[in-house]
Amino acid sequence: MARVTAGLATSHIPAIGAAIDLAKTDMDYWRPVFAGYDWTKEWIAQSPPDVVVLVYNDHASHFSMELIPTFAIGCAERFAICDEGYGPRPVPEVVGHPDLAWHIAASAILDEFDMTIVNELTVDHGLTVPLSLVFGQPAAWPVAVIPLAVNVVQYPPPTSNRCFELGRAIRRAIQSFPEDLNVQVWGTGGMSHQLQGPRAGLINEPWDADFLDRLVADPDSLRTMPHIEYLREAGSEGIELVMWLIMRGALGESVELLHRFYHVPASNTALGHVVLEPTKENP
Amino acid sequence: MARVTAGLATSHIPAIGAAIDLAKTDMDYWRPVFAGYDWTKEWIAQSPPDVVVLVYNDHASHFSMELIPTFAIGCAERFAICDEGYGPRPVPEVVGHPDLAWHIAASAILDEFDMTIVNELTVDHGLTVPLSLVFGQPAAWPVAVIPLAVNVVQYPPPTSNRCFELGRAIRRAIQSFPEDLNVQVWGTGGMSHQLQGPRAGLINEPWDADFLDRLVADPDSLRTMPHIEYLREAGSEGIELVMWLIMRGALGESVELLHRFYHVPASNTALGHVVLEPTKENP
Amino acid sequence: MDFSAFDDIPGTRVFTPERSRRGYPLNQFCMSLMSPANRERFKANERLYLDEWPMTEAQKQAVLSRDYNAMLEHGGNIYFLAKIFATDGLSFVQAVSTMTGMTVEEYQDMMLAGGRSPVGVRSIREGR
Amino acid sequence: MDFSAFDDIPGTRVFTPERSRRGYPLNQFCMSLMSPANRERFKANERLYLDEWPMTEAQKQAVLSRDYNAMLEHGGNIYFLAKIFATDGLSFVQAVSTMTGMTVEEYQDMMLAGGRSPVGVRSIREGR
Ligand SMILES: [Fe+3]
Ligand SMILES: [Fe+3]
Repeated sequence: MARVTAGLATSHIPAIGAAIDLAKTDMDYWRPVFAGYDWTKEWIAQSPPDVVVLVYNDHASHFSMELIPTFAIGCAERFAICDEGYGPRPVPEVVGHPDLAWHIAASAILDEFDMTIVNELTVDHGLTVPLSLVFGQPAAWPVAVIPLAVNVVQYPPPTSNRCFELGRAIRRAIQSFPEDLNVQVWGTGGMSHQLQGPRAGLINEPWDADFLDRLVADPDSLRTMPHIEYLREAGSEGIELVMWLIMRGALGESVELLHRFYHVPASNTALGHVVLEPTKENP
Repeated sequence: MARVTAGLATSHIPAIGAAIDLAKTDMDYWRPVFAGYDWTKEWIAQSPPDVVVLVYNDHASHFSMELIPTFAIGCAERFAICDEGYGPRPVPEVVGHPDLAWHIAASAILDEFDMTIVNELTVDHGLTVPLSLVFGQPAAWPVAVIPLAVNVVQYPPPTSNRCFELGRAIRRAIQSFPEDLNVQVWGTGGMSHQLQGPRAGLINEPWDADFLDRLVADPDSLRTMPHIEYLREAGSEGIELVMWLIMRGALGESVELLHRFYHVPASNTALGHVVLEPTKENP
Repeated sequence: MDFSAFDDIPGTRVFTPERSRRGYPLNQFCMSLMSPANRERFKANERLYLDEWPMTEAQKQAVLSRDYNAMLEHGGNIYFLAKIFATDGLSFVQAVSTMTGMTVEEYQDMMLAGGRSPVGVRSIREGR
Repeated sequence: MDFSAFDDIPGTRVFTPERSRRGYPLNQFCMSLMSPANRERFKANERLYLDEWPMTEAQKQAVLSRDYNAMLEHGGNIYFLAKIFATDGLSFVQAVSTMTGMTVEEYQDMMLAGGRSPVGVRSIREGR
């Protein structure tokens, strides 16, 4: 039986991808950012997952205004890296896990989540930067990845509660998959940042810290967080944090915090990163 | 305030479109089919709706295996008629109602339905045949149409209960739209038919009659109808009937049956058609 | 997900994830026939056109011989396959009847008489 | 839906349905810059390229003058607009700073000092 062995959350700032790709990780500006992932790299090398369900958002890369799915799950064998305007990032293509992806898709639909199944999908920095942060620059990614793209660009995105519930549905789906697989669920995006308008550059460290506290110990209290609070407190792009709730919902009632990291600034953004493990008592 | 003034359900058999387009409606085979819509044509001429939310499925026409949304709502200004392999049907293009469509989309997402918003959409016989049956061959369709495409091609489609609940969410959305609009919701597809394999040609009149009875008087009992019962009893393509539950959910608790028609055969299919009106007591 | 319960329905292939994955190139080939230019190219040389798609030989043979049951068996879905018989100028009734072991006339007569009864073709296991 | 509550957030334009409808051609033009060939054509003659899109003159002028606040005002979304500054070879920091009335250096200094404080820019109505 497949198991959700851990959850990981991380910002997916595009400038981090550029810093890696252009070998700038040792610069004073970037060194502390990457240092925050040293623990994670060691940890994941010791118990590498077979599959990562990677919750991210597409940034007007694969999806345009033509079609906007709320939840799209990538069921293909592989996912090419898309050209966001600077040329595609020089990273390995992403290999999927169609067996588990289709299983999750079908299970979630029968569980009354209105998934969009995607068999052709290119992936942008939202998905590749987390992989780079955790796995560095391998010739091939050491895990299969199931992309789960969430709309947070076109208002309205899904509610906090809906994201949490989708996470729970993903947990049920994984736990009913017959093959013995070590599966991690990652939530990406955030933390506080605003990329637009005169208020750009907003960072709200106390709010982010509270979000992280509650994500670990009291996630139910985040279910009722209205969109406007993210927008007001964490900036217009801070709304990406709803995706962390999908990860958290997938871990069950209680978790142990293995690692927590927070750094300002990374480009325009407050970078947050946590690694969580379901406690043994979880069903 | 916008109101849901009526619900209509009808099969959307492609051969009916061909019969209309090729002026065969007076043939012995087709005459009784079209006679079943005479009442409806007169009724709708007397109180024409401003907008029809038209629930249908795309038959591998606009959507392919590349991307399969469970619920896709068409928010565009207009929708071209697609070429299903015989050339596009010679019918007017479909004019949308972006104000109401976006309102329903946003309202449903905030109501925790995971809609896919579509701004570029061509429509197939699933949407145009019902318009032809009800409105004949006008130079322009006399209503704005909001296409709501439901996946019933790739298993699994949404559950009966989920469809019913989406209908209720659409009702709430319409009732909260500030403009004074007369809105009808149509459910299409079905009734019993199977287009594939040695069992093709299956028709189950008693089952269809029971479905119609319950649709009017006891729709809650249809919420628990499992997919396998549609497939077994109404044929592999009879699963389209889940779309009728979206229409029914949009009408509120109790309805009055204004018109009911059933005919076998139309091509490979049992044709069913009802017109329903919410009763005055409905909230 | 275990969808084996559907195999209990006689003469029916439900388009499960497993079937849709197997049939992917076959069904995407069918979609290509929605463009008139592609229909012309296909009609001009079916084999040549099919060889542009990463389909199995069995899928290609099923298309070439218009064996719709075989196409279903190899992951085809009827709404995709409809693009083939539309290209051939056939109606749904004409194409569908070929899967039933009946002539078109026999099939049409069955439909005019009320269609195929569900009695006996609901469940293999339960024999009803 | 009434999204006017978002107008209470200072210096922020939420990408509501109304904005996305207004910005549709502007944003779709931006998407076209994801292809290297289109980026070259745009760079060769911006006006000519823009005239191929059903954009308003105000949208075109905003693009030509790289006035990102004006682009937002006319329905642009920052992730779409990013395709323009990527074409210009600018980073997010460089482009984003232009919307704040600061120089790039001032903006970077603000970020290094912990970013813009939310105090006073949470709500216009409540002045907090
Ligand atoms: Fe992001
Ligand atoms: Fe249909």
